[in-house]
Amino acid sequence: MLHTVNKSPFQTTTLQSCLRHTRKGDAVLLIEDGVLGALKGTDASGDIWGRRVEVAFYVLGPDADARGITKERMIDGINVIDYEGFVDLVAQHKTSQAWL
Amino acid sequence: MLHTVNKSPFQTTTLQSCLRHTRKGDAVLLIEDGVLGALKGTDASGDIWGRRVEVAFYVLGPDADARGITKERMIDGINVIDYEGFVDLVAQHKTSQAWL
Amino acid sequence: MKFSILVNEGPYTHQASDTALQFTRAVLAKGHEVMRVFFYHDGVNVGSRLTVPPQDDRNLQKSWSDLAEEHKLDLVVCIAAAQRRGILDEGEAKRHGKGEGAANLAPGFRISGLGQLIEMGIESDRLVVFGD
Amino acid sequence: MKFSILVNEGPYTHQASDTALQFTRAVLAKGHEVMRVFFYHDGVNVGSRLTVPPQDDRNLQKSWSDLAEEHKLDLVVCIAAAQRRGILDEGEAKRHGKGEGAANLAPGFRISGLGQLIEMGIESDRLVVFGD
Amino acid sequence: MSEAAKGTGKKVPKKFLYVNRKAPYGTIYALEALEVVLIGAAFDQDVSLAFLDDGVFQLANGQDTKGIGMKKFANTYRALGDYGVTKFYVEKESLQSRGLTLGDLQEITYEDENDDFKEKPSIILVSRAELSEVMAQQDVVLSF
Amino acid sequence: MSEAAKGTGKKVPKKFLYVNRKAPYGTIYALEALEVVLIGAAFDQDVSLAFLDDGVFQLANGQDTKGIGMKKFANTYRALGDYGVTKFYVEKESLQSRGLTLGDLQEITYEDENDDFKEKPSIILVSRAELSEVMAQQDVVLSF
Repeated sequence: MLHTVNKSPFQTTTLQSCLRHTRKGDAVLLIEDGVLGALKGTDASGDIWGRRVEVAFYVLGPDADARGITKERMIDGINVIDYEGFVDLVAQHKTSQAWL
Repeated sequence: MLHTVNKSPFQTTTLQSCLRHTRKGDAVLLIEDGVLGALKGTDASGDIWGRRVEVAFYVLGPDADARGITKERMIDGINVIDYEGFVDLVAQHKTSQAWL
Repeated sequence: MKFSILVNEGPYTHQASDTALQFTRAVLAKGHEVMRVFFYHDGVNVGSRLTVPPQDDRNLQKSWSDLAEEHKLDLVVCIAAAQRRGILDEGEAKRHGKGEGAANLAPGFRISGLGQLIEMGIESDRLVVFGD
Repeated sequence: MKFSILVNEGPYTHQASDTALQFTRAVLAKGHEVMRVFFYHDGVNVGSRLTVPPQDDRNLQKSWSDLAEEHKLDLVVCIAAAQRRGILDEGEAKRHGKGEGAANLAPGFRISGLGQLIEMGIESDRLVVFGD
Repeated sequence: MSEAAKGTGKKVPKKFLYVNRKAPYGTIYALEALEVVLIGAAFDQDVSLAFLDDGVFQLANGQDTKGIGMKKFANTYRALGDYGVTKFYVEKESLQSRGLTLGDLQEITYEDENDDFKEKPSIILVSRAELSEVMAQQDVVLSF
Repeated sequence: MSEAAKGTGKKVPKKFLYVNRKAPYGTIYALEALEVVLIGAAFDQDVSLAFLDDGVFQLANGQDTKGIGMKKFANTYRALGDYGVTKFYVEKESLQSRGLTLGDLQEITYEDENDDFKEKPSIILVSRAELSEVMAQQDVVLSF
């Protein structure tokens, strides 16, 4: 399953709820304001760090760029992809679930 | 100062942020989905309970009714008002701040 | 007391324009003055005359238009926000070449600039914001 | 692979319709098929031909209409959601007595029922949702 | 599954999940999601509903919307059984966080045509782990 | 204050606070709030901006919006000094929660016409308690 999250983890509980419903082998893609969740050293970063072994994490690069979030400032191990990479991720997983 | 909060405390951090910026003598009015914050015995109710001495809490009754939240299920000491009571609250405070 | 109201969200999707309507009615019922209601962001969509809500549902545009007529309310839709979202009065529709009859601003609303919002802040005793 | 896309928010206010547009372009660039794009909730507002965004900003309606023309995309606006929000094609505008020229549905979009959304789920290999 | 369907030329129903995570009335998502479920019921797919996070408030007892001037649509959930929509997965942890129990929700039932039309509960109380498992089994997940 | 103004027939400027709590680009609120600030600057009121919660990201350095096809408006904050908007209250706790420091924000300055047009910083780093105090002093609070 591919999960997409488009909300800031500082503003809403959406990322948290998503992560609690991920299973081993799932992928989580952060898009739009959701990319704020990729920042390391924040009040929210522990949630992603805690799931990094079981779940693969991706960030939509154009959204990270827009918000001034460079790769170096992201939690280690998060993969940065572009829109075509997003399409590939969707293709690779039978189902996508948008956490809105 | 009158603060209004229209978001669920389970979904967003808006109520929390509002409460951290309230000062002694302020009033907080919960409206729309914000009325969910009035429920007692929830993961969020401690925040309001912790501020009840310094801050006066109000709930917009019609919004609570719509969501099936009766007075008995609310945190003790929260006042239930109607739209005219909302107007009075605004009139009583020099400034209103909507936490959106 | 002189009240002003800012509505930041469109009809039906968010409750903001419902709450603002009930609040405005209560302000009037209490004998206060309503200087102006300003519609910003998606709030401009409240002023579309083309909405056709289900028959068993409320009609927000009509409720606002009726209230405005009854109480001589000044309902102002922000021009910049309205252009972005496709709410145009006759002058705007013509200016942008949208064709005869294309104007969709509802009766009782007028389109104007953000200065009208600042004025509300300056001249009202109370300004109340409804949004998301 | 056959993709379908659901857009739940209106233009400019939320990024959803931007992201959906970029995603749809990428789907096509990768050689996949796009069965349909369905606009629901405030997403129906993407299909308004009356929007006039600032000249230095993107034009989302036009971008979608252009993409639809270039790739023969099926852009469907939900009829129930559209009526609530004042997006009407010619038939709807006439049926509801909105006057000559009032239809505001943009080129390349058509109005239809929610069954079209369910069909997307049934017949596509992948359905991706963009919203708020 | 779609591969199998292609092979036989016969369409196997897909598993559709409607995810409800938002409270009613403050926004329209709950109502318009319900409208999709109603239309979708006519398509003979394998439909489930999930209620988690604030979505559990959609099923709350005692809603009275007269004061806010909006239409109450909570009763419509009870009619879904007649359209073959009978699986309402409600997450236990979401109820607990909100101080709710099953008793705070409407009773929703359906008549089981495979069991002498006995009246059975539509609401299935599940743990978060169980709900994640339900989500993982779907072909199509619609969230609003 | 408005009483005093009435008494003298002269209008005393009101204290306007624009509250920014949302991140840019994901929603339009930050941009359209900025448009109000720009127009408001012409009215000779006493204007302050507050940046707290995700609003601090509006001022973040290094924004590049080419990839998302949206207009970058971060530079406009730097122009506000020329319009007399010189008080940007940024909340320390909001930065800290997000792993940010003042160095991660754009430099925003104004020329102080009361002090020989010296260039001074517009950003005022405040604690949550100090920001609450600023909020309490306002006549009009606009949030979007």
